[in-house]
Amino acid sequence: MTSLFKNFRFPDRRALVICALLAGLAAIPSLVGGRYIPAVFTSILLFFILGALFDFMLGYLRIVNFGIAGFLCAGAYGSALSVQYFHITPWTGLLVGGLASAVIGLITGVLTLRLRGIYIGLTTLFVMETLRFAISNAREVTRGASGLTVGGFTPLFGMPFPRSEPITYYYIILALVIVTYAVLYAIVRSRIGLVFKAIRDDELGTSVLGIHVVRYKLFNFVVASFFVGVFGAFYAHYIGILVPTAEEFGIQRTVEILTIAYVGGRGTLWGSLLGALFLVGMQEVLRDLQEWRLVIYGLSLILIITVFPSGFAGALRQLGERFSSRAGKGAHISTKGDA
Amino acid sequence: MLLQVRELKVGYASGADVLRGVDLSVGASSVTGLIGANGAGKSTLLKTICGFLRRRGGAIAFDAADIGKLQPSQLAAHGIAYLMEGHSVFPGLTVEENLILGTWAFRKERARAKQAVERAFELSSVLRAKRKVKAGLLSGGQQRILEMERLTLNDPRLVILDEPSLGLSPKLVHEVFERIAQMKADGAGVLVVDQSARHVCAASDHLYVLRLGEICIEGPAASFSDRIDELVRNFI
Amino acid sequence: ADVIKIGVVGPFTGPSAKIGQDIQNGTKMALDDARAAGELPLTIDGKKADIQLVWIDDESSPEKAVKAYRNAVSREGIQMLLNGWHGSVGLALIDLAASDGIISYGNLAAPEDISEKINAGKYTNWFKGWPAPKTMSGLYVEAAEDLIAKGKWTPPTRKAAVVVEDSDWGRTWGEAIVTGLKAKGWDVVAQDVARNNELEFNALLTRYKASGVSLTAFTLNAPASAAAFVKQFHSAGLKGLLFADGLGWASNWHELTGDAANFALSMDSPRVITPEEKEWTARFEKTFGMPPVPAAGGHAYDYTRALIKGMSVAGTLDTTKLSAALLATEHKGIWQYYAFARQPGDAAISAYEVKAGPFMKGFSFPMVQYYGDKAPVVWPFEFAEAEFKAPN
Amino acid sequence: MTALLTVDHVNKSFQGVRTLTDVTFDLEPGRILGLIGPNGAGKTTMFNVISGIYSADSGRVLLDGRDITNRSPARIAGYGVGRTFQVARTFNDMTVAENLRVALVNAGLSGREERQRIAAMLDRVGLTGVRDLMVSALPDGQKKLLEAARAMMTSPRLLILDEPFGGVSAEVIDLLISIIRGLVREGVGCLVISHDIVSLPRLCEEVLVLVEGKVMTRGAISEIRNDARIVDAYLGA
Amino acid sequence: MFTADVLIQLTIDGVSRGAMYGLMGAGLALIFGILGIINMAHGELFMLGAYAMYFAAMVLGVPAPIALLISTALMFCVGVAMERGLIAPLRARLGSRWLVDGYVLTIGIMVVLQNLALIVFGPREFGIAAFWPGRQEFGDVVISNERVLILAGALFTTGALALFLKKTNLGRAIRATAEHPAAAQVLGINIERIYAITFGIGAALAGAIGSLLLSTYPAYPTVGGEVLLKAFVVVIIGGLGSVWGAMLAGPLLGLIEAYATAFAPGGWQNTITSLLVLAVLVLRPQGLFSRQVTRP
Ligand SMILES: Nc1ncnc2c1ncn2[C@@H]1O[C@H](COP(=O)(O)OP(=O)(O)OP(=O)(O)O)[C@@H](O)[C@H]1O
Ligand SMILES: Nc1ncnc2c1ncn2[C@@H]1O[C@H](COP(=O)(O)OP(=O)(O)OP(=O)(O)O)[C@@H](O)[C@H]1O
Ligand SMILES: CC(C)C[C@H](N)C(=O)O
Ligand SMILES: [Mg+2]
Ligand SMILES: [Mg+2]
Repeated sequence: MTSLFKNFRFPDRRALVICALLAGLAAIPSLVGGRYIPAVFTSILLFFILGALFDFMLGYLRIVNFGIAGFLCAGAYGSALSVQYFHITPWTGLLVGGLASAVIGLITGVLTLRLRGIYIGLTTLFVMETLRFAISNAREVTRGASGLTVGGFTPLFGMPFPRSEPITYYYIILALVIVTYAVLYAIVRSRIGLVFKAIRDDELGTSVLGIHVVRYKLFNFVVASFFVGVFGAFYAHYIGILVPTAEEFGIQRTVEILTIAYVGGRGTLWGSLLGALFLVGMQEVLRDLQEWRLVIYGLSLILIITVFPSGFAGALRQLGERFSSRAGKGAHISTKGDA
Repeated sequence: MLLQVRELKVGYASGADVLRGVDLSVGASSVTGLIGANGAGKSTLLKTICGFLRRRGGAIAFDAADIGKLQPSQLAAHGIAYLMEGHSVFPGLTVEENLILGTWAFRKERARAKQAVERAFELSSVLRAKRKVKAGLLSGGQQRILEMERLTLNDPRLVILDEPSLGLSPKLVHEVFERIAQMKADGAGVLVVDQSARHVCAASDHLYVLRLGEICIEGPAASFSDRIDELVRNFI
Repeated sequence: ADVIKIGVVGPFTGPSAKIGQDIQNGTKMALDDARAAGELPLTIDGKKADIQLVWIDDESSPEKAVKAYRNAVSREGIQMLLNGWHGSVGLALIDLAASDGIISYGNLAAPEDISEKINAGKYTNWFKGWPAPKTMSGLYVEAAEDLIAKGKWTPPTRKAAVVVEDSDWGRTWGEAIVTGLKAKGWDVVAQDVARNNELEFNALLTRYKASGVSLTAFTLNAPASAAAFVKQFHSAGLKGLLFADGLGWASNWHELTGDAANFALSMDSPRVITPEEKEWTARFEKTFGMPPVPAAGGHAYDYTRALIKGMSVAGTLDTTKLSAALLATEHKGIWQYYAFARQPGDAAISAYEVKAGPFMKGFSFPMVQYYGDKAPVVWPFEFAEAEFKAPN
Repeated sequence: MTALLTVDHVNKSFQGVRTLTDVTFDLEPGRILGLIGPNGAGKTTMFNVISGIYSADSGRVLLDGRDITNRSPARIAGYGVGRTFQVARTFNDMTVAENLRVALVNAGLSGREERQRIAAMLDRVGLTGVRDLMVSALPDGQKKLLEAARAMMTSPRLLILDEPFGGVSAEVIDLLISIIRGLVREGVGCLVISHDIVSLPRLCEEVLVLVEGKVMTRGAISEIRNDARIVDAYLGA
Repeated sequence: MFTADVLIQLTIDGVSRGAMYGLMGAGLALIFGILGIINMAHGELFMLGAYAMYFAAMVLGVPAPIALLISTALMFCVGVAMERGLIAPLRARLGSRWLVDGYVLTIGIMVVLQNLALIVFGPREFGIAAFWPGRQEFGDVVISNERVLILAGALFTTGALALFLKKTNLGRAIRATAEHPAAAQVLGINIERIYAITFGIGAALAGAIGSLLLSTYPAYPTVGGEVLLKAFVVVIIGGLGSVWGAMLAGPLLGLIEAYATAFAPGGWQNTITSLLVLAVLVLRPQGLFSRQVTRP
């Protein structure tokens, strides 16, 4: 597959903008300090990257992965349990969590290969539920609904990561997000990404060109599962308690992620950053309003999607297009852009 | 004139017009042909007449009334039938159900609707054999036949056809053009777009040639019949 | 005057919002009452100080709880935590609170894990407001045996079935009651776990019926679930006794079950028995327009009053001193008698856990029997308001 | 010389209705065979069987003597069968150039070679002017052209085209014919379904006539025009 | 232990709970099939129906059958209003590409309705003991009158819906709109109206079930989440967008649940139920009851 990456040119404009944004993100919590802002930004980054991973499947292959929280769960428990029983470090746990999730992704993928995008995604809903119920029942191992307490990250190169200092965790997730994003970005900008888009457009039309559609789908799915698992592992060591409830690892969490991906904009990866900033941020800003907060949250979802039907990213792009067409550039229609 | 199009301007992207001021008219009891190369804007013109696209300028009149703001769903009530480009059967409905829906505009007159459907089955042996089959499973040409039959059920006054012969065997192409002649004989106005310039020319009373969004040649079809090859070579 | 900011934890929105709102209302009511009684403002370090509440909405999710907690600590500057409901949220907060040096008082999170953590010796700041489930659910078995011994009920078989909800509470409750039943020679033919908020129990009940069960016990947190179970138990025509733990958390249980609840027994909440309780309940309903769930609103009220009392005794916010004062302060609340254990075994499985004990001598619930729209106490016999009625 | 494509006693039915009955024919490399027949005769079904979209009930399909019956469409394409569809299946959310790029994914070319190949193909089919246009904005005729170009991009040894002339204007038909002829000269075998009995003879001399799922005859177009059965079933009076 | 009686009892239980899943699913499938969105607010329509029923029957004292009609009609209007007011504008803006974005819109509606209900009605459960207390006994097999009522209601509604879609002009038009909106328009079908009516029917179905089930599923703000998940499952098993599929998959899911609950070892019922559903999906990937209608 190496040749598949051939057409990839790295420092293009978009990538630079993203880097700048991330650098800015790195700065804010350190400048503001305290424990609250870093905690909120940790959430923002977590939901951003989960949104981007969701979009990696949705925007490129039309797989609406309703089971994404299940992969998060696999990663979280995968890491937490191996730290507990095999005494690996949480850092290795990140990898183990990723692999645990990737294996489940692989099995799910192989089982659902023949399905169309939306079915794969919906099937994962049951993978998620099966996993959640199984964890809940295997109490001897997982402590089930009583909750598994998980230790924090161990010191690395002499740097401690006390959970009481969220900023340290913020830096961990920032690093993870940058790596993950770079990988996703490289993939979607390469030939593989092109094939993804072709499959999204017309599966049969792609396969008669000699392209093994299923392999690409599987690749996409397993890569996404792996990273979701990594962040699940991060989540486990960050939050310190795992419970297999729907709010944590079930449909509710999936809906949160899905919303961020859609509000950000499909097929853009980076759109989720805007989605997470806005939606997570708004929840915090409106905290004092109590139950009205969620009403406003819901209303703004309705509003956003009515005003910017293709998400924040779509709106920005349209703005950009209007700008460039006013500048006299090509006036033809682009119904859809890419990364 | 049944249909009159004046100075019509239409486009998709902002700033770029696909039709750049088209004039065209269709009379009752006559066949009007429209030919042109791929991308000339033929389908765009028909889509605009039928309300699927909004014009940027000009006028469309049907029976001397402005129909520029027509919704596609009002076509049938006006007595306009439209064969869309591409396939337009309802794939999951049976052939029969597809035909029944062709009578939607007069669905309240049950007897008439029923009769119209039965007549269609009498006319077409292909459809009769596939009566209870889902339309999506028909072959490409069979779907075209179904579309043609469905279209004529409510005795339209204006028939707009986008490539009716597409995918039909020569024999059936022949039948389609006979059908067009029949509609004309029944008093309808027909506007037909087709790649088969020869057939269009032979069937039409009046011919338009569209080129890059403008009508470049127009005239009684008879005046072209001997130089159709030349026409095609030069303008299409 | 200074203000002391106290963060009140609870599921104020989301699936357990009823509980959350009761906690909120109970806490507010306690503050008003304390003010009326002159207990507020407090005198802290010689200065007058009033209490201001900051709501920490956990939305039933530890992740949300952590953000809300961080917000409350960093932005609002809370100095203490009060109340709380979910075990998982309690577990997520206990470490954070410990490292921030913040005292959490009266959190109702029940898990044994919390008790164990405290026993491990690190958490002198966590005042656990609900005894571990096993301390509580064992009493059901005791009650059943008592009834049998007194000849008030003769079970046709010694077969029992237990259904619990899928939470820490449910699981540990179930384990405790099953152990208790087995110890008394019962044959526990079924031990099932229902989804949270499950409303369909007919299939389970069919199985129980076929295996000739004469004692069925459940704990279901959601009122709708508990009511559905009770009704389906009734219409399936099962014989024998029903322990309906959780039905008491539905303030309007009779509206939901009608007479299908007849004969069922609960020992899940404080009951409106004493005049103070009656007065309190009436006042709550008048103020907030809905009947309280004493297990949430009542306890939240009591713990708030107890905290105020402890703070005024301590006269300081210094964590060590305040913690010691709170541990020393005993409080006769409206609903319970509250005292925290100094060491495990002391009527609690860990230190800093509220001590279980008989009515108004510790944290305990009487057993009530539903009949018509009444639920009089039937056990312990010394507090019985009505005679136990054996189901047919 | 062995045949490039051999279709050997292929049968296919849908819900009990026979669509292909004992279809047998072969095609040598460097030859073009037209496939004609009434609507619903089973031409497209035949293509779908060859390219692995439908599985045959019985019978075999051989490519260069290798049995490819019922392999997956991607495998069959990998063996060197390129195809188009009756209704073009272009990637409408991509640009014209990207459509062609997808076809080169398996070729393992460098970025530069790839760009050259795409440019050459665009030039050959006359789509250079719209190379960066979204395909959804192309008129139907050009979509068919693009689809054919895309199929040719995979360098197939057997090219099967379903109604390549349907809805395509005269000029483009001429272009298509010359491109296909060029490929065939290089040794590619080609199977073409078309109802266009004006253009078809300009592409090939020989046709296979399929009627009601059976091969009726195979022969030169000029002979077929005089076959009464075919006139009756297909050509019309 | 598992005598014929037990099996009959379990079957009755499975079918009767499944009938309700099926109807919820049918509404969801109808909306998905025709409008192309998965209506994440479907559970909230159920919830509103339940509140409407409660207030009509218990507060206003309207007799139950009439209250049922009132709440159904009301929910039809709510559905139409929702479609016109919120969904149609989005569709108008996005044209044919709007479908996928419907999620966020309906999630927004879901969040708003859920929390408005919390604010307006409070968190408590509004429920009733039974519309029709008592039970029927056939030997050891018992079925509560409530269940008889629900089963009858579900059967009737299923039949009526099936006939409506299959045999009436409007029903055919609804199906046609799903398959080719532009062609439907050309034949004179006002698809905007069809969309609104379809959504209305879906909402009315959800509302009717919410009303009918009030005695088991009391009205409270988050009750919708429970039902949505079941409806979702049913729609998937039945084949996305297939109304018939959903109506058959409902009882199937009910049976799976009932039998799994009865036979699986304690605690593992949920795991086994979701594994079975997974198996169904893997074995019949297009959903159990959908048939192919397009071809290359
Ligand atoms: N959806 C669209 N978006 C943007 N541009 C379009 C769209 N559809 C058509 N066009 C442009 O409009 C022009 C006219 O297209 P139209 O489909 O009307 O041509 P036509 O004459 O019908 O061609 P054909 O014979 O191939 O059917 C084309 O150049 C095409 O690029
Ligand atoms: N998937 C399918 N299911 C059921 N019937 C099918 C299917 N595919 C094809 N058929 C039937 O097989 C017959 C042959 O169809 P096919 O598409 O091969 O015809 P064709 O020769 O290509 O016709 P045309 O020239 O009209 O495209 C038709 O009657 C069609 O209804
Ligand atoms: C019933 C309640 C006591 C539940 C308990 N607070 C828990 O979730 O652990
Ligand atoms: Mg056209
Ligand atoms: Mg064909």
